[in-house]
Amino acid sequence: MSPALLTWLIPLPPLLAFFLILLFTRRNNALSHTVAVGAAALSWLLGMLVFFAALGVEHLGEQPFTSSVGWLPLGSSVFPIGVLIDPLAAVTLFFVAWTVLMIFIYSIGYNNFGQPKGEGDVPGLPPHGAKDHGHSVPSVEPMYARFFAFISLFAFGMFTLVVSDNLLTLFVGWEIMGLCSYLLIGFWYAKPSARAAAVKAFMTTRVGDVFMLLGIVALYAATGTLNFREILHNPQVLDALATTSSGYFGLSVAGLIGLLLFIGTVGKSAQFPLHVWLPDAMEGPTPVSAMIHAATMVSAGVYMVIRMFPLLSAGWVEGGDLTATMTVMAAIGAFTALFAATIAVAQKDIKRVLAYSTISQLGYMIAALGIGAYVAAAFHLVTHAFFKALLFLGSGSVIHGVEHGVLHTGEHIDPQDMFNMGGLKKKMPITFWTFLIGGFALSGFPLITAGFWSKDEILADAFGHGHLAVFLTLAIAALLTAFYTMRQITLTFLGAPRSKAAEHASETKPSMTLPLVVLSVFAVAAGWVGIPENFPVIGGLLPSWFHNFVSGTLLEHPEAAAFNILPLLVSLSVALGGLGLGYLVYRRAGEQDPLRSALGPIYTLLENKYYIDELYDRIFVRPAKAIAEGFVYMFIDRQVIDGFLHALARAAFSLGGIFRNKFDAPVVNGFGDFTASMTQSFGRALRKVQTGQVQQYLLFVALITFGGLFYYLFGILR
Amino acid sequence: MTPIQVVFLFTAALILWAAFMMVTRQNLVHAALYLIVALFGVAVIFVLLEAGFLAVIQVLVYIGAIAILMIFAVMLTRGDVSHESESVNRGFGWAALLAALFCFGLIILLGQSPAINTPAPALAVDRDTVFELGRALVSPDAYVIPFEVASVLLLAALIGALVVARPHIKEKSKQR
Amino acid sequence: MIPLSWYLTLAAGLFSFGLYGVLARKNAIAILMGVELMLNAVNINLVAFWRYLTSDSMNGQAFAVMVFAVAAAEVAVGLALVISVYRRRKTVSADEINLMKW
Amino acid sequence: MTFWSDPIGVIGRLIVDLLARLHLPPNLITFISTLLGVVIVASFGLILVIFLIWLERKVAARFQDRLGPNRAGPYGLLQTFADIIKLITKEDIIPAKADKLIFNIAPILSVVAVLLIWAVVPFAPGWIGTDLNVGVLYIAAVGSFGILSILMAGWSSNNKYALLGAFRAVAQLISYEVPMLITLLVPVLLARSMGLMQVVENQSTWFILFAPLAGVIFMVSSIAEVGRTPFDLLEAESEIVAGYHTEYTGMKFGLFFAGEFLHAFTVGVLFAILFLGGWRGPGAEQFRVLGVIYLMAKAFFGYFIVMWVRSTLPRIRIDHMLSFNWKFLTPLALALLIVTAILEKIYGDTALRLPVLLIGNLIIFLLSWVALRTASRRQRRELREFKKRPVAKPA
Repeated sequence: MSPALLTWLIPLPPLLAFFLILLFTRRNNALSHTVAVGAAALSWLLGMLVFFAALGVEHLGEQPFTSSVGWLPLGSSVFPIGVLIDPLAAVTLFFVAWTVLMIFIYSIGYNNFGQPKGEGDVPGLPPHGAKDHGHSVPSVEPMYARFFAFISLFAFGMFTLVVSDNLLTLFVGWEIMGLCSYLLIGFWYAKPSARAAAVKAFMTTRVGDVFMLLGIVALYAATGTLNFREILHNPQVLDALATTSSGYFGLSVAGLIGLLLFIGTVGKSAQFPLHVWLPDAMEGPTPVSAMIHAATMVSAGVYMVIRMFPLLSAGWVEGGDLTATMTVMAAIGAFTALFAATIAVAQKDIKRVLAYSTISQLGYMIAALGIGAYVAAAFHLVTHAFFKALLFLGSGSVIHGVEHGVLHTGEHIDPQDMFNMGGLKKKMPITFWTFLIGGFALSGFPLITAGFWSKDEILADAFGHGHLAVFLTLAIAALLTAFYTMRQITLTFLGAPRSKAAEHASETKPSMTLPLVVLSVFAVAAGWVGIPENFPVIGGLLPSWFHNFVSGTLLEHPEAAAFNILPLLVSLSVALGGLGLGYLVYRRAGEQDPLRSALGPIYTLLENKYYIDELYDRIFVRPAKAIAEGFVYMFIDRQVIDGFLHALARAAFSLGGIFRNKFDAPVVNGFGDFTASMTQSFGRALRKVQTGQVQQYLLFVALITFGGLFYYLFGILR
Repeated sequence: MTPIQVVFLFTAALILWAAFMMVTRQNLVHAALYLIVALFGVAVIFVLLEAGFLAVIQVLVYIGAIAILMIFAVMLTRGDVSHESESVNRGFGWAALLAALFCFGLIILLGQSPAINTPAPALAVDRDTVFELGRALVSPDAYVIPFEVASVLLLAALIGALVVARPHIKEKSKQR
Repeated sequence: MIPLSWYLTLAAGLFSFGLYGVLARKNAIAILMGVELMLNAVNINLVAFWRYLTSDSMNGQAFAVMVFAVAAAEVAVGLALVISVYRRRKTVSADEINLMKW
Repeated sequence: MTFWSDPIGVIGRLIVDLLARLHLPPNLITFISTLLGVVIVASFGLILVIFLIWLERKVAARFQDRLGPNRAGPYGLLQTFADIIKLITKEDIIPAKADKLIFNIAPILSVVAVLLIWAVVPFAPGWIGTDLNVGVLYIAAVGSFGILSILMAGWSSNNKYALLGAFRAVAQLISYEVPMLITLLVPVLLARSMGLMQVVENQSTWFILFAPLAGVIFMVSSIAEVGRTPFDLLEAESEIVAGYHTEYTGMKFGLFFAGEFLHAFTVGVLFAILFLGGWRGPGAEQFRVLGVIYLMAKAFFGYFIVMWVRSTLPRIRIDHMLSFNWKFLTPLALALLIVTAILEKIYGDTALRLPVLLIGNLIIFLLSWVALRTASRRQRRELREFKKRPVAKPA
């Protein structure tokens, strides 16, 4: 079977799994997760097949695997949908398949499969643990099967998005994931915070999606197609889009569309104005966080931008100055990177730290795209997916371990608060080492980790193309990244336990640690495919395969940034410096964060995330509520609409009365009664004939018939 | 006077005699048996008319099913006193008169028709009228619609008969 | 060779007997029998006409088959009616079954 | 040689010539020869009965581990003659209030009804009473005379048991005519003709191989038609003394008896003709006597099956009898007919015909089997629950 056809099949298994679980195997946990993981594995297998088939093709960018069918008849034409595997899609498929599979496996352990049912457990709340003869043990998730159903659907959405060859199906997958993130963040729907977070995530992303839909519509109106290759590999179209002015803010059509699409990404990938949902999304189970933040949703946003890069950057020649859209992207990306990093420094919750780091890393990618570092962005997308998934799963493992301790000791502490941890290195060695690798990758530990290469490439590009502002911001952000990463590691694993729960924490099951190990391998190795040729010493060892491969996606391949020692030094220094600083500061941290005293008010500011949530609450939420309550409901609905209706009713009623008395009663009824009485009298007269004797009737019939016969006879006889 | 004509006359006489007996007998079972005789005679007539298929169907449907059912019904309704009492109703004189009129009227009328003297064309020896009839009954340019309608009619009659003759639900529940 | 008129005469006679039976007999079943006779008379005519006038096509026989079907249906329903009437009113004589009168 | 290939034909021609010498009109000659044929066939059947009765007794005895008739003549062959003599010498009683005419006609009709069937039985190539092109229908039609005779007997003898027997008979025979007719159509479909001669001629491979299920249904329903055990409700000794022939004595009873036996054997013959290839067999084309022998052998095989069933199965309850027919046999036969028609239409002239039809039959069989099993299980369960229920409900 040709790779294109195989590609069609990739998204299907999770979807089937979703329906299977929901419809049939809901009652049976083992069966459910077997189905789900099996489906994920199948998709993974297909994905790998397609990926390696793609590797085999020379100039995949020119001849990608495509296949499409006519789907939606649009009067004159038919809207085709199909699959497209070009280098970008291939690499995305690669890491998506891997992370998804790992997360599925991880979920088994995370949801305490095989543990007894908790007495107090109710659907919609996290399992509280069960009494297992005497001491308490973790209890299985009450809605175990449902969880797998949801993440299966989620996976379906992501795969659809990755393999689709046009914006529409991409958007479909996109929205499916939006729905799933809603369902999964609100998975423990009995927790008010979870509910709120779910709604928040849905609404916030919706803002972005609306704009994105506008962008899609505009694009279709402008070009008459949504197929990637028809638009992006078609210089005439791009030029036309780039040159014609849209009439808004002096943007070109391409710029406008790009901006709209980009806003969609801002929502999905939680960039600065719309980033607020992501930290709250931590209310969901940890694998969900990993799904949403690492593998799928946020990556989806960036993936879309990368995918549409030629459109966004239409009218921009490499080395030339940026278009308005790109400037916006660069600004927002860079700002978000720094901004989120600063917040991350002051978070207590282990998962929230990662959430903000995710935001900032995504900022990196956006910024990279903004300055036209196409390959670097894609590269960072891949590496980041791996090590961030690793980190989330690791944090989940940590939380799990600590929860175990909490159950064991029975003291009531938040198992996600890093200041309740510490010294877990001995308790959970596998988690520690993998987490360490992930952390170093995130903070860009030189030479070995993947994060280093990708981040370095971004910095190098930024520097090489002379965007100094971006370069500096990102550098500082990188410093902070390294800092809070080390802070996290130190607080969590090193030093002495700060709580009895932490003392009694224990290593988690292999079903959770195995994915960690696998991902950690990628977190290191994924970087080696992207080492620039012109890097000193080890530059030549491995050819910079990634660059050549992915850059094939574009029409005119961007050449790698010229090597420059300065950004390298910078990134080296920030990474190592940040790490060292973090270690030094938090080496002996107690219950109290040493930074609090150092920074003072700024710290509280950071801790409260610049009060942005509160700000939004003031600006948007409350006014909206006020308007809804006071104006729309009290005035428009009650007064205007209802009043109108009531008036109408009264009028109709009176009119009816008039009709009834003036027309219906005298005329219609009179006629009806007359007819009735006539009929009655006739009937009274005629009923004598009805003797009820069948044969008498027959006799009449025969007589009449004979009459007819006789007529003819008469004619004959005469 | 060819033998075939003899056969015909004999059969016709048999039929009419049987019909007469049927309508005059008081004993319904006898009447039914005479009916059977008449029907059988009709079958013979069909044979004489070289409609063998119809003859067989005549025997199968009329004698095999209808007449038997008649007798069955007669036996089921045996408790009825009207078997012994007068078998004809008051208006039977009118009925007889009308019937006679009909008979003569029909004969005269038919006798007047020009086609009355056309001799029977000889059927081709190798002609399979059964096959043709089957084709006619199911070929769309002939009788497929009436055929289907007839089948629906039979189905309706079947169900209707069941519903009508079935003891009422109340009685059933009483039996339980 | 038998002339067509013989058949028609036979049919007419049979028909009249059937008519008499239908009109005169008291017993509902007897009436049904009469109906059967009439139908048979019709059949004889149909087949005779087929044989003598339109023997190249199959119309006459097809009609006869239809008549068979109708007759079967008629008997089934008729007898069912008779029996159910008998169940309720313990009689099958047609002039005692006169519920449908003024 | 020519004589041995077609003895009857030769003799027939001989007789015709002989009559022609007497200067008789040709109509009369054909009439006489036909009459002769009728007499021969009829007496063949009736004489066969004598042997059949003996055979039946012997076989039944074997089944019941007895010896059976062994006194009169070698192997008790003359036993039947003794019985006939007994029957003839018996007093012929007619009940007082009986309806004489009908009472006397009924037994004759019962035998005639069976003998009429033999008019269309193809004994060998060319040896057939009359080759009706609607032979199969004819069989069914004359079968209805048998019903009539039973009804007449039961009604005319003015005896409650007899009448009950007649009712049962009519109910059973009319019901089982339906599946029998439907299954009769299966060989007709396969042979593409309703004439029995063509059925046999087009039966180069036995139809039992094409439609075993049809064969089975035909066998069952015709056993019911004959009224043999397990379907002998019309003369259930234990319930209604002897059913419709309670009041019959002497040779009239004998006629009923003979009619039943002959009918049973006729069933065997029909089975042989419709499903076992009739007179077909090696060399039947040249030596027609062989054909007759083959036919008889197959017929006896069928008859043996009838006897086997009879001495194996007990009598079934009347409601079971009816529901078995209407709820199982008839739908099954219908389904079989439809499937056969479709498959025959599609694969009729291909080499796949045999396997496809066979497989179709098997599938239908399996489906019905499953249906039966589930139904019976449900019944059993209901029975159990019924047992659980208290017999008398407290007021």
